[in-house]
Amino acid sequence: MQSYLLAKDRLDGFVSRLADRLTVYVPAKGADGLWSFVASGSAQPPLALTPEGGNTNMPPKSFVFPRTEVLMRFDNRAGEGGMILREEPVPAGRAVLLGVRPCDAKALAVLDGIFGRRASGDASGEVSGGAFGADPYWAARREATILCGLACNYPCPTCFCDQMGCGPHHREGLDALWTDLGESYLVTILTERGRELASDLAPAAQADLNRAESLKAEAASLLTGKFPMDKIAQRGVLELCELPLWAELAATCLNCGACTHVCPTCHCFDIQDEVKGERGRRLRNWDTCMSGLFTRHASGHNPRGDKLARVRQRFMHKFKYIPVKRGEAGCVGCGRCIKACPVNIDVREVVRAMNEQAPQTPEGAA
Amino acid sequence: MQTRIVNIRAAAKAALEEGLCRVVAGYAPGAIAMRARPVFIDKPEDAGKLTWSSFCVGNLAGLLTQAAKQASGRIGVVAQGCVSRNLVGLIGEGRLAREDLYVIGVPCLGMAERRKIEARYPGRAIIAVEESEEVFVVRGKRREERMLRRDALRDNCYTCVQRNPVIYDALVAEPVPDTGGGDIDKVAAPWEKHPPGERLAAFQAAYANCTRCHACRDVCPLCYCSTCFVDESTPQWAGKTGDFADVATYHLLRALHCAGRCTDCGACESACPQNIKVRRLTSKLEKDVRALYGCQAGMALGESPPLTVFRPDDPQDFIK
Amino acid sequence: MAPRYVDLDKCIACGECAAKCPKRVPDPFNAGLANRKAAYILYGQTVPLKYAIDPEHCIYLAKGKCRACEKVCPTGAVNLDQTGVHRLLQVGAIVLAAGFKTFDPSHLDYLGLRRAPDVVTSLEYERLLSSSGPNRGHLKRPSDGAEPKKVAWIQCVGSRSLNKCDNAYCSGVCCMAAVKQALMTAEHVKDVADRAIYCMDMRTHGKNFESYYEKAQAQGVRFLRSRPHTLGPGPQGKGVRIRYASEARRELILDFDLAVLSVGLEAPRHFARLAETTGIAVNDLRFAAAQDLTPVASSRPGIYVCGCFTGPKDIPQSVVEASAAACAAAGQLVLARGAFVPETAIRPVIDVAGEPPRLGVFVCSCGANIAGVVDVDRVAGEAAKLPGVAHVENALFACSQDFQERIALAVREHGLNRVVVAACTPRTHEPLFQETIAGAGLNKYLFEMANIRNQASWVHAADPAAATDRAVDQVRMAAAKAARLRPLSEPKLSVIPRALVVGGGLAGMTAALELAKQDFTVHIVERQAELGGNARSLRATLGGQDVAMHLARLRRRVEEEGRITVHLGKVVAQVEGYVGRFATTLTAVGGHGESEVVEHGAAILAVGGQEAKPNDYGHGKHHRVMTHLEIDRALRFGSLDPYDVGSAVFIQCVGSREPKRPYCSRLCCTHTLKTVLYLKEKNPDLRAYVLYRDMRPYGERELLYQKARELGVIFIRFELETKPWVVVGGDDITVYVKDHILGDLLELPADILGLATGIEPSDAADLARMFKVPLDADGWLVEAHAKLRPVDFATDGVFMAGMAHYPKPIEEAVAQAQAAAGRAGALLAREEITLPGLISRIDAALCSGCGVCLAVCPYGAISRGEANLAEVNEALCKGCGLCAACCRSGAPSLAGFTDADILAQVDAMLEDHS
Amino acid sequence: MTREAFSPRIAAFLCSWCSYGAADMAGVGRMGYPADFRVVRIPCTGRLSPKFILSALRQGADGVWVSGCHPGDCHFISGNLMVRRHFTLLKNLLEYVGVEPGRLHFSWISSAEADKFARVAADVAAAVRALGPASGALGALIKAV
Repeated sequence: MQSYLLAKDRLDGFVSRLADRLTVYVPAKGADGLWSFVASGSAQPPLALTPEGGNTNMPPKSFVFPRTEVLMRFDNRAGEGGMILREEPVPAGRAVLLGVRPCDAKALAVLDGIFGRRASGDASGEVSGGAFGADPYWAARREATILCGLACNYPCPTCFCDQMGCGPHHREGLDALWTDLGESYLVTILTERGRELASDLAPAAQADLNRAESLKAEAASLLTGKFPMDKIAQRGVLELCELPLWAELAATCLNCGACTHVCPTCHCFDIQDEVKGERGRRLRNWDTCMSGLFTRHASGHNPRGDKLARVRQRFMHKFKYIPVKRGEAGCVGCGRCIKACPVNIDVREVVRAMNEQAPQTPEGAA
Repeated sequence: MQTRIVNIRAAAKAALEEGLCRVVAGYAPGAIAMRARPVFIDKPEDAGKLTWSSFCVGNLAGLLTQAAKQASGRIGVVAQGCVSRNLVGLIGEGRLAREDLYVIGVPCLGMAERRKIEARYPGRAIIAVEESEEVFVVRGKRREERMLRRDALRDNCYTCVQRNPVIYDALVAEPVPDTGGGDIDKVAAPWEKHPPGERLAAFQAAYANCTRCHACRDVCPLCYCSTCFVDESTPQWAGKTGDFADVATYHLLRALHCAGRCTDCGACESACPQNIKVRRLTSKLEKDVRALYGCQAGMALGESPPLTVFRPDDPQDFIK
Repeated sequence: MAPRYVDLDKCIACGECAAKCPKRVPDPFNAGLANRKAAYILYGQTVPLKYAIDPEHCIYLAKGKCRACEKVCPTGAVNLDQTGVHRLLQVGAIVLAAGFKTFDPSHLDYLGLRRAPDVVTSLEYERLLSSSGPNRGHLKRPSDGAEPKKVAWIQCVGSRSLNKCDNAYCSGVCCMAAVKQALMTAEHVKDVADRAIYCMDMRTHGKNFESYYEKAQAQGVRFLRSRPHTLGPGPQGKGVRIRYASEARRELILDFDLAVLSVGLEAPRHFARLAETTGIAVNDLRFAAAQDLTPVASSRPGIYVCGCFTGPKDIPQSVVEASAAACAAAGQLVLARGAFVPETAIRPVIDVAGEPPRLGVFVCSCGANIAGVVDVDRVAGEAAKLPGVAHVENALFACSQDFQERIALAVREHGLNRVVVAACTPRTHEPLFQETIAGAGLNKYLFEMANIRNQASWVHAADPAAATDRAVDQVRMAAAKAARLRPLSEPKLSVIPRALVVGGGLAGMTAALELAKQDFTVHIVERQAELGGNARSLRATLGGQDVAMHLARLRRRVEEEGRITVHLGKVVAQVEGYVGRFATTLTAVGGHGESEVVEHGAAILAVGGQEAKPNDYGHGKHHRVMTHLEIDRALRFGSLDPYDVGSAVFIQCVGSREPKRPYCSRLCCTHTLKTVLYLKEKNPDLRAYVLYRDMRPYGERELLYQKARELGVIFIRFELETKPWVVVGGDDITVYVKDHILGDLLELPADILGLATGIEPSDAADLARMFKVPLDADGWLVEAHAKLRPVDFATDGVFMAGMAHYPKPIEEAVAQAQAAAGRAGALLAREEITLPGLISRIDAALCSGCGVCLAVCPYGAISRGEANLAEVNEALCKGCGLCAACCRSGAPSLAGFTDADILAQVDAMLEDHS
Repeated sequence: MTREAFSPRIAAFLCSWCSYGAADMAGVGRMGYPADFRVVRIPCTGRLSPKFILSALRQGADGVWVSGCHPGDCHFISGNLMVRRHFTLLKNLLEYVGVEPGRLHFSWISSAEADKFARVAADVAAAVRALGPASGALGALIKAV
């Protein structure tokens, strides 16, 4: 593992040189006051990779798993026997995202486990993760996206990454991790393809590495809101499902999709064909378990027919079902849903209750 | 503000004790700064859970229909001006019955826009915000700042025309001046100022970040359709994508569906995780309905919504 | 029957005959302002839309050469050898509705009609304004085609005149027509400079007329109280110069761009012959004679008369009389009712449920009408490619009898379950093709038309390729919709052959008796303890018939009539059900005692109105300050002796035409005239004064006005701003009024002061709510259409009669009662009602119970049902689709026009675009 | 596509009782007008959901024309008056977000007014032609497939 140093006043030059070879996205503040990843050319210099409030408003998930993705097109205008099915080409060229927070990178690593990922640089390479092999759309975009992380020195009050197998300086899923040392960034290369991002940087000194280590420890110490989760694993699915907390949540949950849309690990989707006359396209759109439509059958029956079942699903999925299958939580502790929820449902309180709440007393019992 | 909290708790406690209602919908403190969360209490001793702040930016009227179905008997609700107007609207639409409601009315000082406060102190984590009638005290780590209420008000609260509840069974503070001080006509329908050729671009830019989470719809007390038009599948005429054509269809028709019913409560904007100024569409309709038909939603019980009636001499200059 | 020279069965109204006809003749429909051909249709909306040959002008019929139309007719419909036929019809009753003609003022030199080109009659002006008129709605004056900015109307041309013509009566409709034309002129002329109506009185006495008059005044229409004595051409022979005497007794000259002569209505000469042939009497005014208490009965039993045949009247009153005449005839024919109703055969129906669509598309050439422009082969070829299309066929004439058999055959041979015909317009031809597919066993609603003639080939002849593109698209749209169509049923609803009449006044009793005559049972519910209503106070009708005697006769007949049950002292407490099947609960006034439920199929609301009580002019302070009814009662019961009265003063419009009661009560002017004439006849020495704003004795009532003036009654006009005032001191009544001509204040001592107070409606709010019928702002019941459906409500099965609709004199109330009975009888005579298939239904899964549909439904057809969700009463739904358009969640769907149907058409029209 | 060669596709929603009849009559009178219209017959303008107009625009209609009975003449008493408010608000809203006024047209045309039908049709077509294809200025609103 090699580390380099990039002075902050050389950041703009570094990015513009990088942009000669790759499409570079950096966090920038928009006119609406929100931080998001934008192409480096459209960001106002000098670049500042650190969003106010700690992170971009939306996670970089959509670079790999777009809100709406065309899977293929079809056309029957040539008449009988002329039906054409055409694959949708994956966008050519590679992109690099600078300033990705460790939690968001970890989230993509979690999703790699679900969508599946091919070994780097080989379209027919070995698949890791993915229940049905690699999802080609995910895998292709994932392959074309280099993630350059920026460690969190000042976690937010809503952050709980450390509880979720992640942390402010966590490296999983990243190709390189940058650490803000004040006047400069410490650039730590984590993968082969991350290496090309440091080709013209000077190596870092031990003092810099030490400084980064102490920042890491300091950041970790700022995360204080610990809550135990150990009992969830021991409780049965049915027991968890029957906890009173779900009814309490359902009383105020709006069943909107805000939490799922801002979530870096939510990945439910819906595939639809859009047809105009004799032609059309097949699409994959984000969907949300909060929506009744998500699970409604063609018959009209809905296995998750009420709000309670839907709000429960999101938490059970992240904190019970995924851990059972994959051995880690389906949440990375970024805290976005806490901020986004219109009725202020706090995932930390929900998890605490899943862990601790006593089962519902059967009716009639004392 | 403290008076309001104390009186809300007292009113809720009394109402539950005296059986004036079976449950009270109000707000409890949020888990983090600048948030409040809706809560239902059904025991007098829980009245202490209730609070009131300038961050009660949802709209409890929307949650009531569901609650009213579940709770037999009267249901109490803490309501400021706009929410009370929505209650009136929902009564008119047969969703609620006046006699099934116990309205704890709150003369409103206007709700705060947390993003305005955050923008004032960029890069610093806000741990708590305390407030008086005039001033917000913003606390961070090892610091404390002051901000005038009028600088932190939500846009809709600045131009509010009905801060006192229009219906109530108990009032928790002296009535306040009804208007928020701003002139709605100066700020409503902002794209009218653009030349026609630039409006679509402005519309596109404003909604560019919409991911169609539908929080604006789901927080809206008017959006109670069992199946929203965007969720219709037979036929599915409005697409499900994030393409602007679909985003635009969703927002345009939703705004139209709220026309003449919207009280400009601002919950849609407050709920949007992408900070989209949804009122740029709804304020246009509110303005037109007011200017053309002289109607403002929910101001009095028994009024017909303006799109369910007509006058023979309604303006029709555009019709050939 | 005169020959038409066109076979109605063959004519497809393609218009080729007219296009080729070489003979141009002035078009009488356009008052001669435009030309048509000798082969013609009378006007665009003629039913049936078929051509005719005008034998007076046809070159062949006149000179024996031409026959161009015959050669060009693609269907061989022209038959110039047709001859007239005599037909003998055996009937049990005759209704004469021969109408009127307008007065022709061309011989009246001083009006300048043919001397000044820009003087036109009101009928000509009507055509000039009409978008289907000679100038296609662009208002141009005849002299130079310029748009007139200053227009004058001259009222009473051929009316209220024995001097220049023999029409002493008022034509009753011209004032409103002039006001309407004045308002419409501003819609045609952007910068209208002057609109002046020269009138004697403004007679806007109908329902909502007064407010219309006020609107005109507010818009700046001038009303000049004068009868101009000379109209002539303006400078350079253009425009019109009008000379008249103003109210200030000065001669004035005004120039206008155009002048309109508001010509009156009169009986054409041939009425005399018709009357002679039919053996009915005519009156002094040369109209058919009828009595006030039997307004649609001619002098000969079994022959009924209605409309302007009996005297000038407006559209609603004509329609009322038409229904009344039909009612009277139905009463006469009751024993033979249903004798000529054909049996309908029950046909087997193919069940298409669950089948994928198999469409047959039939593309019509309409001779060369379509194929001459549209490439019908391409249309057929494109149709064949459409999804679900199983069979495509071209037709020379899709509407021909043999092609109906082709369609039926194709349905059977190809197993078609939906049919699309691309041809002319569904407005005329849909029923034919629906009948054809029904004959072939398909539900008739599995049909859709694409209009590729009227709306493609005929209008896009200049661009055949574009016309073909459009035709291809319209067929694709029709197929897209057809593929979605579902069979619909037309539910039947049995009718309870019983009527409920609410209100036992003259109108109510008349209606009940008419229904009983038609063999229906009737329940009358009357709030008061006896029948009779206002008529109990009235003395005589317009024509002098004794009201009291008539009333006594009516009451006896009602009491003796076994089919009529009378509920006195009762009111309607609750109404359930709908057309054909109402269940109405009656209770005693005040709600005491037992209630009773009457089941009935129709209801007639005849709850009347009453004379308004005056609160000024000394009423209540002096016993000789009396309202009309008080005077009538006093005269009837002898407490007022005409010989004791030395001077009588009448004040008109007491409380009427004022902001608090803005409408004109229509009958008070005539009532005053009747009373003052009665007094004057009994006591010729009586000094009588009538203080008025406009005298409105419309129609033949004008003769009373004329007679009163002849007898020396003095009429003094006042303005709303200078109302008379009354001083009551001791025994004396003194009336002061400013004479508008002399400008002097007059002092009129009065032995009696008659106050014409107008009529107020009964409080019908509860009744209206229960029967789901509307009340207007003044409290009158609102008819379904002010002109065309004057006794109906939007709500089926409920009708109205008498003064609950609007103030009216006895003869009109009787006619309306007969009309209501006629309308109700037509409903009750049916054993069952067939409901239309194209109605709305609510998908409960989508309904959230917001109530929008309930609020917008014009027919009150939607109510809250289970779980507070909306429910459509299919007996009341008319299929307008407002509910479906207004619902936010798409719960209502209108069969035949569902969201999916229409969106499928939108999809289809744009699928290859952009 | 040049303006001259541009033949717009205009969705026309015509009330069966009046304007559709006027269109038929215009045919009887051979009154020519541009062939840009594709007519959907509706039972009353009261049936016209805003979604039909939005759907047409989404799919690239260059113009939309809605025509019904004159106020007071509605076959269903008041369907046209009731939806007049909806039309007003919809038209205002669409213009507010940049749909040019010349794309959306409303008229009252009775079945007797064939001339008016042909005249308004020509006006509507001219207005839409002057604006060019919707896929230009309004492309963002059109659903791409």
